[in-house]
Amino acid sequence: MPVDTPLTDERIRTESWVARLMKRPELGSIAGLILVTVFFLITANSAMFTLSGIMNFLSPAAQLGILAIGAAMLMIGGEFDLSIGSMVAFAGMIFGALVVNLGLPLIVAIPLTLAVAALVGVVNGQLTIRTGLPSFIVTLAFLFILRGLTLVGLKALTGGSTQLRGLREATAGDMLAPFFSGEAFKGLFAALARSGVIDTFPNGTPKVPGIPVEILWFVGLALAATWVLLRTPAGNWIFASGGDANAAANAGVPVRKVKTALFMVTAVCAALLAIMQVMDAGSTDARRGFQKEFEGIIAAVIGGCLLTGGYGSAIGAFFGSIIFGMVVIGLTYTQIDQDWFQVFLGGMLLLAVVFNNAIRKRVTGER
Amino acid sequence: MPVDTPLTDERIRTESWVARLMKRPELGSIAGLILVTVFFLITANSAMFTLSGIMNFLSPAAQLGILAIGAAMLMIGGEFDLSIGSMVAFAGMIFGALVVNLGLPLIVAIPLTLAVAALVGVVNGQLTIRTGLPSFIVTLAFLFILRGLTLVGLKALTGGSTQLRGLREATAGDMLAPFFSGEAFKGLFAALARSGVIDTFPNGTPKVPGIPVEILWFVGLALAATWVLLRTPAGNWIFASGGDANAAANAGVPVRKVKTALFMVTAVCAALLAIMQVMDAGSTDARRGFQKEFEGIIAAVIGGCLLTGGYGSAIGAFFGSIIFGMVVIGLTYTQIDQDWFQVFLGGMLLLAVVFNNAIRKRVTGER
Amino acid sequence: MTDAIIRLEEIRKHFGNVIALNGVTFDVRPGECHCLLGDNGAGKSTFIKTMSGVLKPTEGRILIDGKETTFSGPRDAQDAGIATVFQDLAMIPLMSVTRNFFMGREPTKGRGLFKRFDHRRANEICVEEMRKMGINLRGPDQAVGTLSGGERQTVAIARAVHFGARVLILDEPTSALGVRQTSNVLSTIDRVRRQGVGVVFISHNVRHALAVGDRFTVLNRGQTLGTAVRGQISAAELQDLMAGGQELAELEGSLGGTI
Amino acid sequence: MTDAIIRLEEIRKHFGNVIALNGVTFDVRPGECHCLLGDNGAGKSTFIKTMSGVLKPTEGRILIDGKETTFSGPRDAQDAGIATVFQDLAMIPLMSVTRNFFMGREPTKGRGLFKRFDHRRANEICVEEMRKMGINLRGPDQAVGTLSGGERQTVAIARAVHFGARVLILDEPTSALGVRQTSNVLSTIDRVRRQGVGVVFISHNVRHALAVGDRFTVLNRGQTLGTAVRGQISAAELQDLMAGGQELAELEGSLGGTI
Amino acid sequence: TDIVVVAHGQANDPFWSVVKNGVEYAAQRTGAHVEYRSPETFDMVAMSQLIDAAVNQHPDGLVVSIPDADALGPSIERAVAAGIPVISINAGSDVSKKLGALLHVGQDEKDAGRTAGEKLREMGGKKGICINQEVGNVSLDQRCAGFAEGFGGEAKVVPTSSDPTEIEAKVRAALEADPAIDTVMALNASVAGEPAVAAVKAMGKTGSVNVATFDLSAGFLESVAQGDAAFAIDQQQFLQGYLPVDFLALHAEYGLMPGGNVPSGPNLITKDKAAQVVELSAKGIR
Ligand SMILES: Nc1ncnc2c1ncn2[C@@H]1O[C@H](COP(=O)(O)OP(=O)(O)OP(=O)(O)O)[C@@H](O)[C@H]1O
Ligand SMILES: Nc1ncnc2c1ncn2[C@@H]1O[C@H](COP(=O)(O)OP(=O)(O)OP(=O)(O)O)[C@@H](O)[C@H]1O
Ligand SMILES: [Mg+2]
Ligand SMILES: [Mg+2]
Repeated sequence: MPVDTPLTDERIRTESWVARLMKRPELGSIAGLILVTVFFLITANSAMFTLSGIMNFLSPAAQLGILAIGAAMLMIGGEFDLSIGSMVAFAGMIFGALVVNLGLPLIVAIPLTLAVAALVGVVNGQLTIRTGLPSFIVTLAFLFILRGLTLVGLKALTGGSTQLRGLREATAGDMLAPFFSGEAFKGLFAALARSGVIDTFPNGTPKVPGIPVEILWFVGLALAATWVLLRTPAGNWIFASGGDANAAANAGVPVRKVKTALFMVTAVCAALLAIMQVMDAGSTDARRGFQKEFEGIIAAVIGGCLLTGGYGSAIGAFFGSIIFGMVVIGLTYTQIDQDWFQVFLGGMLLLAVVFNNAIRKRVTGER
Repeated sequence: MPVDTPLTDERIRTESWVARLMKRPELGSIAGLILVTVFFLITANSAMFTLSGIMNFLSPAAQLGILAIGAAMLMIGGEFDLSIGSMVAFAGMIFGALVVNLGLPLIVAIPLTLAVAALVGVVNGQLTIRTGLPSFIVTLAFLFILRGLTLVGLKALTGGSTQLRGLREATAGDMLAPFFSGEAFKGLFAALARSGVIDTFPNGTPKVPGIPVEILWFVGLALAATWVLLRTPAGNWIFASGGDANAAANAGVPVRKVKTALFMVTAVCAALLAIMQVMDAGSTDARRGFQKEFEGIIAAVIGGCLLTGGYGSAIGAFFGSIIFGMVVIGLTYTQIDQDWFQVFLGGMLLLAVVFNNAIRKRVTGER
Repeated sequence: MTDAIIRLEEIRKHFGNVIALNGVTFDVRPGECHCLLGDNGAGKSTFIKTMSGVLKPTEGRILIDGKETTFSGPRDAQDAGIATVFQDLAMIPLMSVTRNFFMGREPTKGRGLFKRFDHRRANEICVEEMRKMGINLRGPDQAVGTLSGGERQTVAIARAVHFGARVLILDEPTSALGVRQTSNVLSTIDRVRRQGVGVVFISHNVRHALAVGDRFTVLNRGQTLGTAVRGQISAAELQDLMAGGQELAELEGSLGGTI
Repeated sequence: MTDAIIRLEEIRKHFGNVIALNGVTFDVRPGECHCLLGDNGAGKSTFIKTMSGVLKPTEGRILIDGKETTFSGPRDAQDAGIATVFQDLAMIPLMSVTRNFFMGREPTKGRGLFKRFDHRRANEICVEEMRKMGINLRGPDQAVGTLSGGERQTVAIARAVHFGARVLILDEPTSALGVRQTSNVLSTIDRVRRQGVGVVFISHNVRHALAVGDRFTVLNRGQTLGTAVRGQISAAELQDLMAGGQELAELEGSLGGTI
Repeated sequence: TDIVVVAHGQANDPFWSVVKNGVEYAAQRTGAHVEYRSPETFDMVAMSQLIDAAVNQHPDGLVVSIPDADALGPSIERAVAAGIPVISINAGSDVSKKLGALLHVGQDEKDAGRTAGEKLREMGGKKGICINQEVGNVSLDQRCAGFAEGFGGEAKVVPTSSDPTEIEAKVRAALEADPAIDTVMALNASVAGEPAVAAVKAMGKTGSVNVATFDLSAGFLESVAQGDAAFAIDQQQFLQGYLPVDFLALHAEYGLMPGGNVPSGPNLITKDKAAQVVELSAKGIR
């Protein structure tokens, strides 16, 4: 009974591979990245694109990116989390308390910190889902609450200071420490330095001792998130929940579970960043992560995520973070008067998104 | 040929007037306001609800509200403006330059300042519409750009300082000054003080010299915005543009014009606030209005505006601003330690919105 | 041919790599009901979106009263006297029925600063027009999002008819309608046509099309298959054309020929 | 009566002050096609949303295989073997056809950490099922938002049929479909029914209903008017019932009795 | 006795949390009931409203910081008119008397910056950068301006956010882009000072680039003790919290009040003194 219809279709024009690539939300943001890179290649001091210069702007970009990838997944799932910036400070405080005040080893302290963060994620998620309020307002409340609790907690832990220290000492010998702080591939870089491939200081140590671990985490997370989004059923549920929560629920997607899980992932990403920052700095204070929630969302949006949910990608957030990190740090390498920093930042952001949007439209032939 | 159908409908249950009232987006937020008031009546120093105490929290509420009403209208129209906080600083700088550096009278300086703000609004609007980018990212760029320009401008105007002073002197005798700074109904209040109806200082002047003009502007704007939204064709277009820009355009609503006009209104509201603040404070600096964009959006959302557009009200933003202003200032009147301020602020916000949401649901019988 | 109100010639429309229309010519004369028929995905909606200014054709000419025009938006088409009921209805779910009904063309009263949306009159007109279509609204301030599928479609039709000027385009207006509402819509088409308005009627239902149509144009895979005049074509022939000439599933017999 | 797969008794549903259902009783037996008919706004969609777990009834009982149950969400109903095509289709416009087709029930390959969405198989199944319904997809990764109205409806139907278990609910499935697609859907209903699945079929088209229905229940203003068995009722009677007994518009004659 | 402190720095700002600790210590010692209030960001309009709120409660004493005399003046004058004794702290030594405050406890930001600048020039600095993590905050801008004045040579402002990672990267970028830079002035020890030390260290320039900071943090002091950083400028802000409360409590009880301003700084903490201060700093007293 199935009726035969022709298999080829005269109504499809052939499409170049460039067009096909640029249609993907992952890749549109590359245009912006290229633009920004070209800009700095022209205007900035050549030190910016040496190995150490690249590491120097990739490191903050990676830290932002760890947040942005979580934020992007949540945005695709149709929700926001404005509390991730405060979560960086809060998780840092919890982690500090566990390591310094309770003296726990990392193998216990890290999972515990992440668990606490996940719990806050669950609270955010459940409140959003059960009250039906927009997540914007719910997580905004937690932006304040977590930031406030951090201050109170830090003062209680230190007996009056807003800074908790001694983390470097407390974690120094821990075998897990190299995974969360410092640089990776030190041996390789030392060898490269010896053979003269990379620059060294006068005393023979390489200028770049290795790849900062946050960059590896950043890349790893971007790949993992992309895998989940594009290659697993869970990814399909995330897109569906963000695209139309009602329709998704009607079709049998466990929307509530998906959203709660996403809130957990976002919070855990923030906590992971906190752990790395705290171990690197050796201290934490009440102002960590200030306004990082917005930078995370900015990076995700530069990377092509829609604020309305249901569309976006982790790779986009990846490039978005690099664009943002590059613009923020890059100006310091130029001759431009630093008072113009914010004008420049705003202008570059606008240019990058407009450019990548225009390119995508042109390529996909939308009108 | 028209077929007769019965005019009464057995399928409608009667509905109490409370239910009908609470269904309106304007009025849902009243529940939250009552909750917050009751909270402070119990916990705060009785000075909070004296005449001078009420003026004291209404004044920041009114200042926030002037922004929030603009932001609410724009949100109903389906867009955001994140640049209004920076616009407060920018317009303040422009106004300061006109009044102090150029010595213009208010009758010229005020329209000029508002015109500059409107122009920025047009740029925001046109960029959003023409590029098809989310207004979030476009106005975010202007958040940075305007803030940066303010810094550069102030330094240029003052020869290196980030603070411009001398506005009070420059505007002192101007006949327009009383409309934008100080208090209204001074005579009335002085008379009331003399007859002992309101409290006085030891020297006999009334504790509250009058109603701060920003409160009058606030009320006036709320009424005007409500009129426009509910009683004019333009209001219908705003709701339609925000509800579904495509459908609205297909039905013949001039969506682009509506949105551009809304961006202008929002920017002008911010500039109006800037003028009042600057004249009251007598000075302006590069950090004025910092983060006010978020407070404005918060107030609008507390007041029932949907972030997705197409739903909300100016009166809701009115009450939302009062709730927010009351919570921020209210803490000063309680015994709660400042360290807990943010926890408290977040908790109260959450409570207020959850409560008013729950009440509305209960009353309207949604499941 | 010169008496056509609107005439579209050799319209082509591409979406990226998809070719939705590949040369379609179509016209509407005053006082006729011109049915546009075709399989799913044939390009009917795309075509009438071009006609009502929502989409810009990739190629092709649009003539109004013989003069070439371009529409830069739906408002241009409306100004030229074209009223449209879109397949997706162009309704705002969060807004009330009345506000949707008058969206973009609100009746006002008062003048100057006091010029305002005349809610009372708008409500009356809206309730009245809906009653004419056989729907008795509970209240004109009910949100469109809470209406049933058919009620929503009726609002869209009533709106277009109320404001309809020279050409009325209806994209599958009867698809979600009940028996009574359908019969009302068909008789409305008939009435409107007799007033000299040109009607473009899209439907999958051959019986509906034959009941009111004067001419029948069939689209197939983005191209015109041809135009027939009323009386020259039987229901069965039309049905065959619409299905693209391919044989129908076996159940057909039991359906008695025309679905 | 005990052989009903699902039975709903005296269902009432209020939305705020609107009474949408006011005591409806309905059941579906294996291997039958039970048509639910009624005017616009009669409450058909609301009723089947109750049946598929989307809405909680304000009052009333739901029995599955004679045992009382409550659905806390659509997933519960799905687990009980109820597949539904909603009138608003429950599709995500931004997602591809395949992703929509398998939404919530993705085929996987690999295991453990490497368990993944089997895109290739999903695409194949999706294209194949659509072909069976008479739609030849350009590409399974086309976004649903760019499909035509009828193509979209076909995706929803093909999905429900593919995953359909014991009860298949179709809310106006044929409303946007072309002749060929309609005939395919009707014959699909027939085929599915013969496999012992209970089908609930909502339509405004009397001819479609009569072609496949075994029993016919008519809703009017939130209440059941009665149930008729195939053969006991003529097309004209059914049409009368559906229109709520009110006289039809004058055009009726020219439509030949049944619209 | 009720005393209210309204300051322009937030409770979670490391500097101001020490002031607040001083306030609390004085409250505990004198038995006075003291409230510390501050706006959420550097916001003069909000601060004047907080002063108004305090005046409404008619406390026995009011302590305020005055970073912007124009904006805060009317509110302070209103307090004085209401008969509330006012002491100003931290910023505003120049206008304190004029607005009717009894005395001022604090250090002039610009003077402190100048002192630091002079010291850094003495240490051989020729080209410096001033890291401003909150551009537009008038107090911070004055610190940079003072530094530029005292330093004499070229002194550029580098605006940053308050994120330590970003600050570290920006300091590195500045040093890489211009190898002639030999001096880094930070305006906040933990947020900017410590990352600046780390940046200099990562570039292998410890010793050849002098890093100094305003205010104290334990971590920075350790660097000073180890010789990785030059010095920190202490204004003993604990005193700015402690003294006014103590004075006002005594004033309320016995009508006592010192006759003049109390300069609490500036006070350079260099290598020899740093080690002693670390512990106190870690407890939020210095
Ligand atoms: N924005 C778009 N991008 C890509 N393809 C599109 C877009 N809009 C429509 N199409 C394709 O163009 C073809 C024609 O669509 P159209 O909606 O005009 O069909 P139709 O004749 O109205 O069908 P139906 O009877 O099912 O409503 C469809 O195959 C559809 O997939
Ligand atoms: N969420 C809601 N809030 C208020 N009223 C509602 C809501 N949903 C449905 N209704 C009302 O309930 C009635 C029944 O709607 P329903 O969608 O079930 O009708 P239907 O029989 O499916 O009609 P159609 O054939 O037009 O699709 C309608 O009059 C509608 O206005
Ligand atoms: Mg169509
Ligand atoms: Mg229905």
